[in-house]
Amino acid sequence: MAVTQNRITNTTATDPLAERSVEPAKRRRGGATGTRFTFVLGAATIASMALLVLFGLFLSPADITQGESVRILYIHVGTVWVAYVAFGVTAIASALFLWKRTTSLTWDRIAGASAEVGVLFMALTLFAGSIWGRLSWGQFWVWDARVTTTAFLFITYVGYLAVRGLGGSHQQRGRRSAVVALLAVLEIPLVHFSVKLWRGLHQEASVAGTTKVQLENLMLFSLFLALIAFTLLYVWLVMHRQRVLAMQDALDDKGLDYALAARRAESSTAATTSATTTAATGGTV
Amino acid sequence: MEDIGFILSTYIATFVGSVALAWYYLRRGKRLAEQLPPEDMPWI
Amino acid sequence: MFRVARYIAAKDLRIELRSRVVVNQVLPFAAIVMVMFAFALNTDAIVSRVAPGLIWLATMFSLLILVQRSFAIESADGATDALKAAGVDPAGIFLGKAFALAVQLLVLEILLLMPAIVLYRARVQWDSVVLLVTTFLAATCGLALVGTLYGGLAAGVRGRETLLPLLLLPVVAPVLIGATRATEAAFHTGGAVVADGWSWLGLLAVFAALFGVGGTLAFGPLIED
Amino acid sequence: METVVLLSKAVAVLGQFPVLAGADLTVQRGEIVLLQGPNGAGKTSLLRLCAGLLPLSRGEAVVLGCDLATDRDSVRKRVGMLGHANGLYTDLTVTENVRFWGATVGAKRGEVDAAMARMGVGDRLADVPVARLSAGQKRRTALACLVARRAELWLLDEPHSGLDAAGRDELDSTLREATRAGATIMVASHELERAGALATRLVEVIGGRIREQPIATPPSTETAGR
Repeated sequence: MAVTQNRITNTTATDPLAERSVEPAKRRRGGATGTRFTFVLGAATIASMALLVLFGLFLSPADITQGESVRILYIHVGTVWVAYVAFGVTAIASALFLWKRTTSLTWDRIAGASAEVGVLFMALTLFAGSIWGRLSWGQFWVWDARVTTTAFLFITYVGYLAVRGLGGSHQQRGRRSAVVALLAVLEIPLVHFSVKLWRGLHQEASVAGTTKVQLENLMLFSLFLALIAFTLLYVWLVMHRQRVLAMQDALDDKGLDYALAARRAESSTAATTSATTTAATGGTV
Repeated sequence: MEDIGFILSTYIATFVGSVALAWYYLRRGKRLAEQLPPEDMPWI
Repeated sequence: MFRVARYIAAKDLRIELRSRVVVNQVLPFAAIVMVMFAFALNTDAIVSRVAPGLIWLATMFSLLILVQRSFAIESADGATDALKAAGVDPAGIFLGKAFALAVQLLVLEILLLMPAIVLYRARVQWDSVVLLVTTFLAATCGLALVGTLYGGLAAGVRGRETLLPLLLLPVVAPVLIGATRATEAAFHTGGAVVADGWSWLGLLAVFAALFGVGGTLAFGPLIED
Repeated sequence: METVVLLSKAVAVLGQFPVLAGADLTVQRGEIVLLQGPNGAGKTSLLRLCAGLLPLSRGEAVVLGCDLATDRDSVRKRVGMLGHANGLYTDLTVTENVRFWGATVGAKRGEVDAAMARMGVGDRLADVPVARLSAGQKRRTALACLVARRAELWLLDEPHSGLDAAGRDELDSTLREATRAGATIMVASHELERAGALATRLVEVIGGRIREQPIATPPSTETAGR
């Protein structure tokens, strides 16, 4: 790009590169991708997270059977909830992108943003879940159907993000990744069902049965708090990511304008020498 | 109370992970905004 | 669509007959993998206990190679472009290539079963032959359909060798589980009985049907540029 | 006269690079248009765009009455494209290849045999695997596949490369015959002497755009006077 830019700036005055000197966006609260709404949302997220720490770690009581480790539950349930919501949103947005009447790259970007946030929360879920498993079952990992399906979801969406990063035009990226996201919707129930059937035949009781938690009012409240806090965080992250992706795409399109100008300049400089070019290529026969 | 390390580690990992992602998005947004005119950012 | 599928499948199988890549290269590979499993697991009792799983694991690794090969044929001399330029129905390409792949896989599996019976001391009773045959058919169809679907996506992109396993292996996990359990039932390993196998066969059939329909619809948008 | 190709400010992108930067071109039925220009000028991309292989990013493109922006699929069946690669399966024989590509458009046995005879790969080479052919023989086979496909618009990228004198003559007479039968042809070639004699029109592609060249002085005389 740098080379072509130099070449352009000294050709004509009407090329789009003249618009290149863009006024930087006015410095506002919440950065370039923030609005008043996301600022309020972010503040609410931070406040509810602080409340969650307060209630989850200090105010809520320990469980009778689980002891202190029940406090992990708030994190674990919150993150897994967000991860599943995120992948659901990815699937719906992908379907809307593929459907001719609602197709828009915005849906594709929402799908991508949501999957990215979902993958992070899925990783956190697996981490918190295995710690919880260590404390309540004595194992970091059990071959429970739900646990295994979660791990597969994680890997599947890592693959989805890899497909998004393959390159090509925006439309191509959107079509490819939307199809992969919908195939994941096909795949996950099959994985879950097969793992469930597998464990069901080989192990009498699922380990999940031994982790019954009697939830007191204050614990229930903390759990709800966790769901709210993580949902707010999810919305904030996806909104910002979606805007960053939109800017990235817009920048790619701008890059095309500059590249077009450069390409056209190639033809206008070559015009004067075209006669000699013809003779030269003719001579090589 | 020997589980306190385990419990705290899940909280810390979750918050560090979320903040890292949020910070990355904001920084990336700021950098891109410098190269784009305001009409490409309809949410402003 | 089926006319297209027929000539695509005929073309792929004819190329395989001429080049014999499956018999000369993939089969030895799968066989050596099975021997390596035995080295890693060491004890005879364990090996014969896990024999069904090892057969299907070896099949899955071979599937990755066969899928790569199936799409390397197309991209070697620009035939992918030529197929697109000829406006050949993508659904037909998908079904044709999947069928050819299924035939090659099936041959491979049958040839793998013999060393497995010798090496891992698996026993096949006559009452389980029906279950064994149907399991192999259903599992192979599922594997070939999914393999072709993701192979088409990965074909022609950079890093396809690494992308394909990442996408494909999580998806075929149900086939690995289902086919292994059904084969265990057929071999009577670990006290399994033939009756256990039929529910797994159902899973394999559902898998093949879902990805058959899904792939036929999805293959076009997936390979479009 | 019927317009076969109509491009207006057509832009096509490969990766992030605009291979076509606003190309304008009109081609009528029955024309043989020669595209010339330096390497990387966009000749191949222009042909691929017309074949429906390259997505149109901006501008308009109508080929054989189909709008390429919305409907690339229906163009493809009616267009024959020969790129740098031959698109042959090297493990199959000549006959099997031509039959396969003929089958994609439902060509009959007789048409396939005629196409092979036309390009001189009919009898002696018919059952030889393509892997054992020379580069020129492969090119002939690829052209036979194209002939068997009976396209309405032929897009040829360096079709003469690798062909011997006899092959070039066969190609040229095949192309002339095709245009008499109602086909339209666009050829990208560096071999001006050969292609220039064939072409009814000369077009220069530079920097992803198109410039008309007067055909009044055929390049063949130019080289002859040198």
